[in-house]
Amino acid sequence: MKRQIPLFITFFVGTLLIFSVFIPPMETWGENFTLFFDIIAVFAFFLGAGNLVRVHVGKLKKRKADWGFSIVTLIGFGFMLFVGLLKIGNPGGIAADVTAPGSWFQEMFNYVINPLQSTMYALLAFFVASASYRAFRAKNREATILLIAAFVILLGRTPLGMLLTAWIPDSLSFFQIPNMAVWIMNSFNLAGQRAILIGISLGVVAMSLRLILGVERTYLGGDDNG
Amino acid sequence: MEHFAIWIAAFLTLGIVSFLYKDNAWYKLCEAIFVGISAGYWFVVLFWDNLHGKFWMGKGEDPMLYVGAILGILMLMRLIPKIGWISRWPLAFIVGATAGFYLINYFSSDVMSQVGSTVMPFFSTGYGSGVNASLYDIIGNIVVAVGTFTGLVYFYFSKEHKGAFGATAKVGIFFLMVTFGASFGYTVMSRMSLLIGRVDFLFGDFLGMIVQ
Amino acid sequence: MDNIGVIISLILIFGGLVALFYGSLKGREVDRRIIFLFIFLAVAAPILFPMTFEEKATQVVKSVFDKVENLPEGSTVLLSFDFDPAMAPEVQPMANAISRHCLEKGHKIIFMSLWATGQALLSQSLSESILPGFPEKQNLVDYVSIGYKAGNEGVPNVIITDIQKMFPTDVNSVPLDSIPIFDNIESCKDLDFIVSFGGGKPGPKEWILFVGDPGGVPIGVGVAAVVAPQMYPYLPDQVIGILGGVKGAAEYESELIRVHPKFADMDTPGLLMMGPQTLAHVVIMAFIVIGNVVFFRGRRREKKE
Amino acid sequence: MTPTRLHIFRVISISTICVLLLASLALSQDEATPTTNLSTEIDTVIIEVAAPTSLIATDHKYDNGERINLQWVPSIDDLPGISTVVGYRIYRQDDGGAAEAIADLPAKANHYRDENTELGHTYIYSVAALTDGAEFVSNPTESISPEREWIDFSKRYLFLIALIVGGAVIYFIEIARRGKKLFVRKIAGLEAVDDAVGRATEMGRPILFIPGIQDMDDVQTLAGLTILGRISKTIADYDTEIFMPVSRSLVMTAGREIIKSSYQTAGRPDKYSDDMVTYITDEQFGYVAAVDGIMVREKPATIFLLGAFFAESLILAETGNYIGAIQIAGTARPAQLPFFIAACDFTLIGEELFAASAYLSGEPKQLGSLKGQDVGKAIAMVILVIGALATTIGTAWNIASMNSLVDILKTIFSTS
Repeated sequence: MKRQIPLFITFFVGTLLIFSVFIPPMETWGENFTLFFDIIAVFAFFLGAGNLVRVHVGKLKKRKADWGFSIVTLIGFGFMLFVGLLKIGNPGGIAADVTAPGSWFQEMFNYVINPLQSTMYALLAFFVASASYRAFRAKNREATILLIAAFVILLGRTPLGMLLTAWIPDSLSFFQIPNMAVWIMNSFNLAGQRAILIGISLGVVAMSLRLILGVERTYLGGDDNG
Repeated sequence: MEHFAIWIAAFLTLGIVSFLYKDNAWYKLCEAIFVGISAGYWFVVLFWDNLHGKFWMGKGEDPMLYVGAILGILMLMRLIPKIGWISRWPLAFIVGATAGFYLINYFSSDVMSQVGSTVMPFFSTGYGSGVNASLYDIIGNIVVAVGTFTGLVYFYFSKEHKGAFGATAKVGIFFLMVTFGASFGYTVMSRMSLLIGRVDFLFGDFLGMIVQ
Repeated sequence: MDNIGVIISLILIFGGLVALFYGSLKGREVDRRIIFLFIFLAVAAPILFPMTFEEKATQVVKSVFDKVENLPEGSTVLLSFDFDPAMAPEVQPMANAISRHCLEKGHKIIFMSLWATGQALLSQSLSESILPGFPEKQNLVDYVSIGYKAGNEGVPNVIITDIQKMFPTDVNSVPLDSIPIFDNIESCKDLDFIVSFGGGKPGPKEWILFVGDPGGVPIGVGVAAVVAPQMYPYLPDQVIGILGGVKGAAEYESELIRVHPKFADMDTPGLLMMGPQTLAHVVIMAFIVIGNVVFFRGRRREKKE
Repeated sequence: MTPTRLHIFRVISISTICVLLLASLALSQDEATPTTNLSTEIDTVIIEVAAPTSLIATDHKYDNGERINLQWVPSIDDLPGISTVVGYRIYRQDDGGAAEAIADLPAKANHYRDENTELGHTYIYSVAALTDGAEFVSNPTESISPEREWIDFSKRYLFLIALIVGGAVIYFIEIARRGKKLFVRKIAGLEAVDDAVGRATEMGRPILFIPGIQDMDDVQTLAGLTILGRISKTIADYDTEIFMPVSRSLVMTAGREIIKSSYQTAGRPDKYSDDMVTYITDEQFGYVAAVDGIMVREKPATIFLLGAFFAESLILAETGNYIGAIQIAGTARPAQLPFFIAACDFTLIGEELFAASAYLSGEPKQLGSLKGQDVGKAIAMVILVIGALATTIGTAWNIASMNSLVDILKTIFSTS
């Protein structure tokens, strides 16, 4: 029973949502799902937050490595709950939107989360470079193609690409590297993306059917006590 | 306040960047701050939006809300080991709904429309526009058709990649590799602008070294 | 001072790269931290010591430039600022460059925007970047801003037949009837050239579909880099040329300075932004080369052993 | 030909023919609604403007009865140039009540869709041409009630094709269930999974599993988790350490469920601990910062990156590569694939991510579903070839039969 009911729920809800697309009176059911999901996610958040606190308090108690930083995390988390749930410093008071400009909560976002976010994001510039150094090597035929494509596009994005091929007359401007770069983006890239997208969506169809039909039931975990 | 904020931002920025050299206490501190503050941020935002906003503010408006709430409470049953298995119900609900929702959505937006757009004449810039394409476009059109076809052959599972089929699949890989290489190269510029933004902040707003 | 900085940093970067290349000939791998350092230098140096590289305009950019260059003096051009602050860093530089070019050639300009937030950016561009170089140009005679009107693609759809219907007055409430520029201009069909700067909707695409195609008015577009590949299918019949992202702006600025040395001292945000970009791209390409040299050296050694 | 291949072939050819037949039938019934546009050019100034005419209200087809479409001919004075019409205003009488203005439209407008009607109510509409300070109202419409349709026929082709592909998936699952052997080729990245787990065991270092940064309502996360189900069985058998940091609480719950049951199946429930799956934060880069830290500190031997990834893909993969871990990645987000290809040892490209769990399970039923997917691909390839050739020949030499074939294909596959 413990397994049958969830399998039935999956089957029932899945089938219903598939057909709802074709039945106008049911057309809003998809939205309802999003609503349910949001609510379930908030409840689940209590589990997540509880876990976060438990893990860091555990580290603290056992004096595990770096336990000091756990204190920082716990303080940060608690502080955000404090200023956010009580809407400290919110110009509109408790009734206003929690992210109203000027509230402590939003200031924390602007001055702490925001720089952290954008710096973490900016690390990509470095990793793009180290990945190109290592990955774009002519190890075999596929890697060579990858390398050439990347190199042509990179060249096309700098004045160098134009300088190298500036001697090509305008009537043959296609062969100038920046134009070739654009052409590759419009033809090869489009074709590859299209094949990938078609493949993905067929994969989703089969995957979804396996889930709905109960062929795939890993997500339910084991048979017993659970 | 403004000045103080810039110092904080610079402290955090440099802390994260220091990770590139190696893991260190400064990075660990920034990481701990980041995790604690951002987890709290999202918790609060979700609380006000999804719990307070939906239940207190729009009280009783939509009976569907309570179905959601019941599913949410079932989720919390995990905390009681004896009846923890009930939490599988909302999970099963989400999985079923996701599967059903995605199946048809992906099918219509990706399979149908992508296949539909492969129906393209070789010698024209568009459907129904007569023979008007330049050599540039014609080669492009043929490349798109061949690339899509061979790419699909590559993904085909039911046949070993041998003989003519294998050769076609090879061409497919060739197209995929060009795709990946090209998009990698094309993205470099946008990744660099993120870094330019941060360096601009450090040298400009923080150190005041940029005169403009 | 700046020049010394430029020279020193270039020597550092390229000297370092040569040294690493030399090492790679001996099969020496590069530590990733060295790569990080080079990327940082490549981005930081041009920011600290403004560094520009001459861009040779690609055909798609040059066609727009040539169009403006070759229109007879006194032609009327419409420039539409269809972007918001988020897109501005990429698109505003090219809008400024083309505006200057038009004024320099003695064309009359009608400025407008399809985006509510574009109007503020437009007046910022006018007062801070475009007009200061042309003290002799007169509002309403040489240029006019008719601002923003709600209606999205409906706006181009209407002004293709009648500009006044959508824009009875300019931004300062001067009736269009009394503005000299509009003496011979009733609809978009009377214009000699239209350029739309943007990347979202409504934007360049709407101008092509609602004005360029039905009205036969030449259209040029300036778009954000990610949108650029989507504009190429419209070349060359529906669109004369395309400026894509910061690179497009830099190419235009370069061409402008080359043809009109008078602009040598103007602010060139496109070229400036391309400084770090170009250096970083070159550094990445250098590392790809170095990586391959290391790889082939290693393989040869394996074979020997 | 082997019987299976024959099956696929038959399914494809029969279904393609069915689609084309049905489509041609349906096309012949479709009638285009003529758009009326009677703008006339008059060069005189009229102070009083004519009201809009020919206002017609029709029920919006294939909805739940909440929409009514209006169409009219704009005021003949709504002209380019000197017109004084500044816009139109829509009035609505609900169940015989007073007329209420429900919308203002710009000049030249000739249609409107009221998306706020209720089933069982009767409405009467009128449209007014607006000038500066005056309104000129059209004749009202007949009273109309929105209708509810039970089946959305505009999506009939979507339904049909989905039915064929979905049917093929189910058909092959059923065939496999009956014990027929089905061939599925090897998938490179998946052959490496066992080795990767084994490596971590040998080295005595943990395995890191990252299920992407999306929640359970993304099918890629579900794919990642089902693969986790297979991997964690091997892990439990080998008694290797696994660690799974997540950025969503629901994924944490599901991940625990899955790993726990694997340990139970392996007969080592005591080895399982909830600490194997930890929630970090919902914030994208906060999560990345923490996972990067975990990587350099715990030095896992093997890293799985399977799920929905965004910009963080390369940050994670490069850090993983730096610490020398074997990395197996997979995502269905095309924009991130190049980065995984560059930085990981094996990458499951798009579709392969979804195929992976079926493939790893080794169950015939699951493998059968992959066959069904191939039917979809085969249809796509057939349409691509037929479509490209027909439209090329059709446009180049203007052959009517080719053009109508193309029209049929375009109609079937248009989703709007």
